[in-house]
Amino acid sequence: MTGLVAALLLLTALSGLLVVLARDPRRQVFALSGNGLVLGLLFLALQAPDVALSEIAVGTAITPLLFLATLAAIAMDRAKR
Amino acid sequence: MSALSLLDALPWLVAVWLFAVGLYGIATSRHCVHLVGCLTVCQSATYVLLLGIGYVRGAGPPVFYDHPPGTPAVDPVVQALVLTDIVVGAAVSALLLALAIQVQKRRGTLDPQALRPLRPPPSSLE
Amino acid sequence: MTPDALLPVAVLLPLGVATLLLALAHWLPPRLPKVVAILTALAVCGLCAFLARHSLDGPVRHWFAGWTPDAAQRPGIVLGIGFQADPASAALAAFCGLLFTASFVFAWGYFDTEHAHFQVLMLLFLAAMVGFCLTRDLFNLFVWFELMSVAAFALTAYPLGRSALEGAFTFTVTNALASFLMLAGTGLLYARTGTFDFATMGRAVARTGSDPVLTGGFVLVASALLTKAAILPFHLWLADAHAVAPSPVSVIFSDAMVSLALFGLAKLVAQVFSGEPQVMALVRGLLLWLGLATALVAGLTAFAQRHLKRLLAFSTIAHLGIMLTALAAGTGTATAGLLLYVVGHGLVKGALFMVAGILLALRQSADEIVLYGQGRGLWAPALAMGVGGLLLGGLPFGLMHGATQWMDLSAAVPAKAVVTLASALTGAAVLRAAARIFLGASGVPGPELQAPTEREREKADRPLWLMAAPALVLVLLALMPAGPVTPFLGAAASRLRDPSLPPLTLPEAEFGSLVPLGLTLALLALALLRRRAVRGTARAVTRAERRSFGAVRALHSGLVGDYVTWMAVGLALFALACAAQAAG
Amino acid sequence: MTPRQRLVLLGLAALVLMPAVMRIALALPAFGAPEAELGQAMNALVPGLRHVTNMVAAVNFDLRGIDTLGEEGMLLCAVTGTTVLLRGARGESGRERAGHLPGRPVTPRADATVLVCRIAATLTLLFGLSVALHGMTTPGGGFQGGVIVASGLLLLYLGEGYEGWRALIPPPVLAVLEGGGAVLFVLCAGLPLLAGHPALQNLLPLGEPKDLYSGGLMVVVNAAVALSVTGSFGLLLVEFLEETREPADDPVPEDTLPEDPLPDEAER
Repeated sequence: MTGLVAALLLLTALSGLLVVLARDPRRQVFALSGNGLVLGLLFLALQAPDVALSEIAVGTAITPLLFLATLAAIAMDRAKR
Repeated sequence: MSALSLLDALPWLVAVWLFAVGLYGIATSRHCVHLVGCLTVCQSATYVLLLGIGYVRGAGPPVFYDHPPGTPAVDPVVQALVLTDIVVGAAVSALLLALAIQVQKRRGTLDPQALRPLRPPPSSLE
Repeated sequence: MTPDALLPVAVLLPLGVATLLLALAHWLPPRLPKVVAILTALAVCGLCAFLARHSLDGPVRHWFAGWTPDAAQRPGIVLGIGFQADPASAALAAFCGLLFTASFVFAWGYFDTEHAHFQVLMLLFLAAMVGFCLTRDLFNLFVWFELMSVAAFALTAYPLGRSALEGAFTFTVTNALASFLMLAGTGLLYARTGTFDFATMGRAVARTGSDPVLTGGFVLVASALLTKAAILPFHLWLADAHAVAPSPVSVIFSDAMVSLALFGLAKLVAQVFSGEPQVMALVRGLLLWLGLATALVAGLTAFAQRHLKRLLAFSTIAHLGIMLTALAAGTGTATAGLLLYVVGHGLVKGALFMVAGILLALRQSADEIVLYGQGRGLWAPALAMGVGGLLLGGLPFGLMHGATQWMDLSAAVPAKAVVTLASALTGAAVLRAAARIFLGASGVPGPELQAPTEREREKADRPLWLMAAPALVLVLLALMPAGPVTPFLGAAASRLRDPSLPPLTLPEAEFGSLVPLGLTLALLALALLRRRAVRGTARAVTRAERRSFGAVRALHSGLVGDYVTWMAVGLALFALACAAQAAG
Repeated sequence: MTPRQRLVLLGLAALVLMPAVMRIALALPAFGAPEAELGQAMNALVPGLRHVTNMVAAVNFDLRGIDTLGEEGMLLCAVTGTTVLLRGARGESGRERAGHLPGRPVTPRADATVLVCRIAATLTLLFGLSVALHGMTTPGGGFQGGVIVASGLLLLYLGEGYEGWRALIPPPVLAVLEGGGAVLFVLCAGLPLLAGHPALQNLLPLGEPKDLYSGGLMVVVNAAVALSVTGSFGLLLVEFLEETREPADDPVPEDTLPEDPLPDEAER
């Protein structure tokens, strides 16, 4: 196994852990975005450019954006109460 | 077991680790949105596993644009499986987030420890 | 067109209609989607029945885009995806079509929202079920499994009530986890066998024999299917989801979705894993125990419920446990019994959920204590519920009875006793609720008094006869004798394993014993004759009873964190069973 | 269960599962040396049979096209469910009138913002289109391209504001894209049946490898997926952003997006 793949695998393990440990959802969004980026790089190293493109578009852009919008909607509802 | 075989098993162990960590997060989460984030971690475990299964040492991507057909390439099947699943996974996360927004509007809380269907919240007990 | 060419139409038709409705929803008159949905479900039902009839002469196969197994011209390499209709699979797909038709009729007017969203979701749900029945490719099975799940998630949350949202959240999280497990298991099996096609994979598995990767793959796929089929300890999500989903959707959930998962497992075991000794040992051992435990726990819990839909949901879990025991037995007769039981139970449960829906619409509650005596005059639902309860409790008549006889043939005596007790408990629970609601029969409530419940209602904008007619039709179908379908079931049971096997000769169904029915009626009497505990001993008994039911209730806490923890425990159980096999 | 009991149970389960996981991990084919031959057989056969260079696209749109159709169905379900959930509470009609509430303050946007958003949106749309179109030859395709185009639509929304955006893209357009793409896919699967061929049979001329048009029917399926994914993700993003827009006051979505002053410390 090449060192690059091993390093990215370990980095993925770490960034997944960070997503779980970021208990404040607003901070978690950034961890999630980072996790998506790391996964995308890992997929690139695993010779899967199609999957990497998909993961980077979805994992680093769309999903975190949906999370942010959700948190904003929740904050608005809390402000009303 | 030798250190070498453990290194060969690294992707599988990382996949298990991601699933276990995500499960731990779901079990202990105190915020529904955080819980959805943990669920995506569990899902990424399956991607790592599948792409690891298809990886061939020293081979290129299964796209024969720059290399002619016949050059060693990794398994395209697992990549196709993962590719579609990523898109669907995002849509399911969106569904869960929409549920979370509505739960917040109806209940005013997003603590999974307080969400129990058919059991009225303590305040409204007769 | 030949049957081979019609095979994909069974899936493409509902998919196409659903997508067309979605694209045109903005301009369609509101009634049209409803009519189209009913017609589509009927067409799927007829088409699958036709396929089932034809598959008696030999399996009907279709290879998508013409990628037949010899397209690669290498043995063991299947490039494409195949559909295959054996009699059992096609008949179950037809059964799904029938249930969807009934449910669409029942829901007429209930979902008068704009844009036909309900019909779109339901038709995609139907396409997923038919695809799940007909495919012979493991990853394709996963795709339909996941499509079923996603459609179910969306439909559960449809009423947007507090409980519906919370139930849908729990449902989505647990079942999404299950689908990850299934994907991982599929990956493991692919890593070892290099194929997704059932038959090819079965040959590869038989060549390999016992192997940790194969066993691991099986455990992951099985635990996903057992989660969907609500088997202890993966079952916890079901009661919450089925109780809160809109009644027409609960009908589909309880009748078809969950038992289809069990059917999928039976098919996988028969076609893929029958050559793997360790997996077969797991099936015969652990799955039997899990089935019995599920039947007993869920039967007891059903007896201690007051919310009608929740009661029915637990009864579904109990009957799924019973079906799992037949799957674990694995003999041809037991498989025939399992197939018939899926249909018989589905018909009864569908009718009962419709009755619950009628009460929610007309009497604004689904709580048997709130509804006490409120159902007087509603004779049609009363009839459906009474007969349904008797059928669940072991009335020696009808489809479920025939199925039980075949399943019993290969069961040990203790297992039979547990199964009888569980079905009697569920039958008695339904009859007790019916007696309270429709007859105003008295009796002090026992442990059910403390069960979860909620004030809720469903829209009452359709006439009683329109809601009651499908329920009565389903009950009538369930009352049919098993005799005429016996030869078909013999062929279905043997060809589920291998399409080239000759049909099985099943013993004629006979008038069985009255013991199960007697037990049901005894339990019913116990519930209805209960009086307030005055004396010391009676109080002590009541207290002990409440405490023990309290433990069961604590297990079904409704908290998503608990549920995923129990899923992990379920996986650990499989690991323990494997280790025990290796040691013993 | 108390959280503590839950952790104990989870830990016990993990302890029991650990040896089983290790056995499976060591029994699996070593990383980088897979045993499964299916993928290699495809790499060897498909370029010649289908005249495409991207094997992943070939698997998705031809060899295992029916899987992709199922996944498409899932996407539609999830998006429809989300729409029901979010609109159900907001009310569909209210949403459509929201842009014309009388007496609503219209916050003028800085010209620079609008310009930057317009340029970025155009570039993103073009990039997405290119990714989608070159799916048969280079990494990319309908799924990725669709997602990128949808985020381009989002940039338009941020730049133009709600009313401008609605003028560009009336409400049913995204739903029609979503459903229409899927209908096209179903037609690709179903029409060959009428001609007496298997479903999804690739009957169109295959074209030359490395050409924009290569792979025959795959090009159509790819376009169908691109349309459907664009519509689905466009709808998702818009519905979520609608949630963050106060109908009564400030209509500018990006003001409410990044900062939400109420984190949940209060609850813990």
